[in-house]
Amino acid sequence: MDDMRSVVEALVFASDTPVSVDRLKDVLGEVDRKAILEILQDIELEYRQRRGGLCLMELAGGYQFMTKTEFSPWIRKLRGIRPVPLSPAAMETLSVVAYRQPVTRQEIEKIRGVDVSGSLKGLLEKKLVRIVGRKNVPGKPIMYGTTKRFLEVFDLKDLSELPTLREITEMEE
Amino acid sequence: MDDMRSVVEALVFASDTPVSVDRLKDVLGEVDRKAILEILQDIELEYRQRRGGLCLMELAGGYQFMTKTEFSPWIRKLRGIRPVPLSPAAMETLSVVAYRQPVTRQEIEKIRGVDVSGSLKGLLEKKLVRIVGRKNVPGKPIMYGTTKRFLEVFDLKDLSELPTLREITEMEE
Amino acid sequence: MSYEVKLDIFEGPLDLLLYLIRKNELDIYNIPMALVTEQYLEHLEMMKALNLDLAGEYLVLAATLIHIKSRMLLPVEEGTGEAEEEQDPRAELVRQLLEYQAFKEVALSLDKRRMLDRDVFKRVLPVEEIPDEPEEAMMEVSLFELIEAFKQVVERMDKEDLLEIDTERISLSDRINEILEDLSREQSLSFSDLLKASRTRKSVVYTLLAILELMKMRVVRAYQSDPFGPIRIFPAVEEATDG
Repeated sequence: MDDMRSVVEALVFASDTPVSVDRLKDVLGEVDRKAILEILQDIELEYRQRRGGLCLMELAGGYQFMTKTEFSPWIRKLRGIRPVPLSPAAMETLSVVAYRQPVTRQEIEKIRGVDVSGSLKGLLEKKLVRIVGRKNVPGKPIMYGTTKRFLEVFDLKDLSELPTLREITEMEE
Repeated sequence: MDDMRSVVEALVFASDTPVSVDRLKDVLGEVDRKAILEILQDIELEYRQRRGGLCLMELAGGYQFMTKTEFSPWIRKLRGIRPVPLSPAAMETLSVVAYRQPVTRQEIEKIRGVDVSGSLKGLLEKKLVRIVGRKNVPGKPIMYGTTKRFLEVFDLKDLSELPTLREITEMEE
Repeated sequence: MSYEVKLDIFEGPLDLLLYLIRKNELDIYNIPMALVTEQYLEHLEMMKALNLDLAGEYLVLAATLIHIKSRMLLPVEEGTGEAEEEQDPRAELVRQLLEYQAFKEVALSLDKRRMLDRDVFKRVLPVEEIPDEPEEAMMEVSLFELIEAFKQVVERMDKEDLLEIDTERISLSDRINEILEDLSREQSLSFSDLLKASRTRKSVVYTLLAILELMKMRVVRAYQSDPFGPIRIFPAVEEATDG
């Protein structure tokens, strides 16, 4: 069992995307899902308690080793990157896609009140947004949705973890 | 000091190449080389003693976390079922087939300006492209088109759902 | 006038309007149109004076504000029932503002989350660890990448080749495919509906060319019940007839 724990640790470490329990089961074979989940939780606890630079995080339907947030300034210095991955305009477009998906460009523009083609293209390039089909209305506009990478980047287990959108109360009330 | 150890661990983990002591000193600033070396040796010892899946290795003039060699068969198995992207060349050939089908190899080569027999063969093997007939011109060249698997991979109901070039160029404006 | 705010920080006309409402501590459900319209227009003037790129959407909202303001100045007609009182000319604008505001809040809260490559970092696979493509590998590709690849191919072609396979011809074959797709579902299509679905002049031309091309290829037939009646497009052959 101790050995299985090391194998799981090595497997999660060796992947550059979150590894799901199912995928680990495919690789490990005879071990059952519950045992794998216990191992993962055990590793998570160990890394949390030992106060090192790493932690095991659960996100986007899987597990992944990450650096702890408090060390981000150091790593940015090492990698030479600035902390602005997404502009406010891109964040707004991404939010509309996330909550209204599948959604067309025209629908996003109606909500944001501006042309969103630029920010939409940036999000497609960053693989945060993808084309999910066409809407069955005249002109058959393309519909967009979020990707698994979106979950990964924003530390979400799934879409249901998104913060709730404030209800719009009607004017008459 | 304990904190510095976590910073070093996070830095080594987040780097895609072995990190040298000098590089760490650049990032950390006031700490001296000897202290950094001690920290690295300390981390190395800890990972060796705890019998997990990882180890800190000294290689190519720097330090890097790696999975222990005895777990490599497992990792190869994980990688084998890992989704892989298509190469840019394959992607371009596939795009020409998708948008110009039915199309002959000669026509694809005229458009792409390079020999495409390699990428075409790869696409046939991956079952993204199939032979759809022969063109009624001298030499009767084989014509290629996309497959049902192509639709599945790109999550399309049918070919009419392919975005048009017009829709994509609109995004740039 | 003292403007301590930078003018290019607004994400659009709705954002500017929300800013004005907040700055004046106004009730979003009861916006004083005269005040807000005046300040909104002042901001536009400033933006113009500073030579900022003033997107057309700002002007559209300006026109909307002026329109709402003028409607509110109209005297309430005699005998208006309660049903009509509900028709506050501001209702649609308020709904739009609230919806936008909700998304703006959500965008801010997303931005506060622990973000990859900003707050946390994962390991970047060293080059030698990135595996070769195994034969039976699953594929992870997106439609966007496919079309970007095609765009690059087209962009690289010389002008001469472009004449042969140009973007227009691509649009034409797109339109042909769309019409065929619609026909297979609808049995027949009216000519005017087909044209109505085309929103730009260019796409009207493509639709016409596509229909002509399909008729030339004897794939579709056009029928007209009387000399000035609607024209309908039908598939030229029955689907079941084979060879």
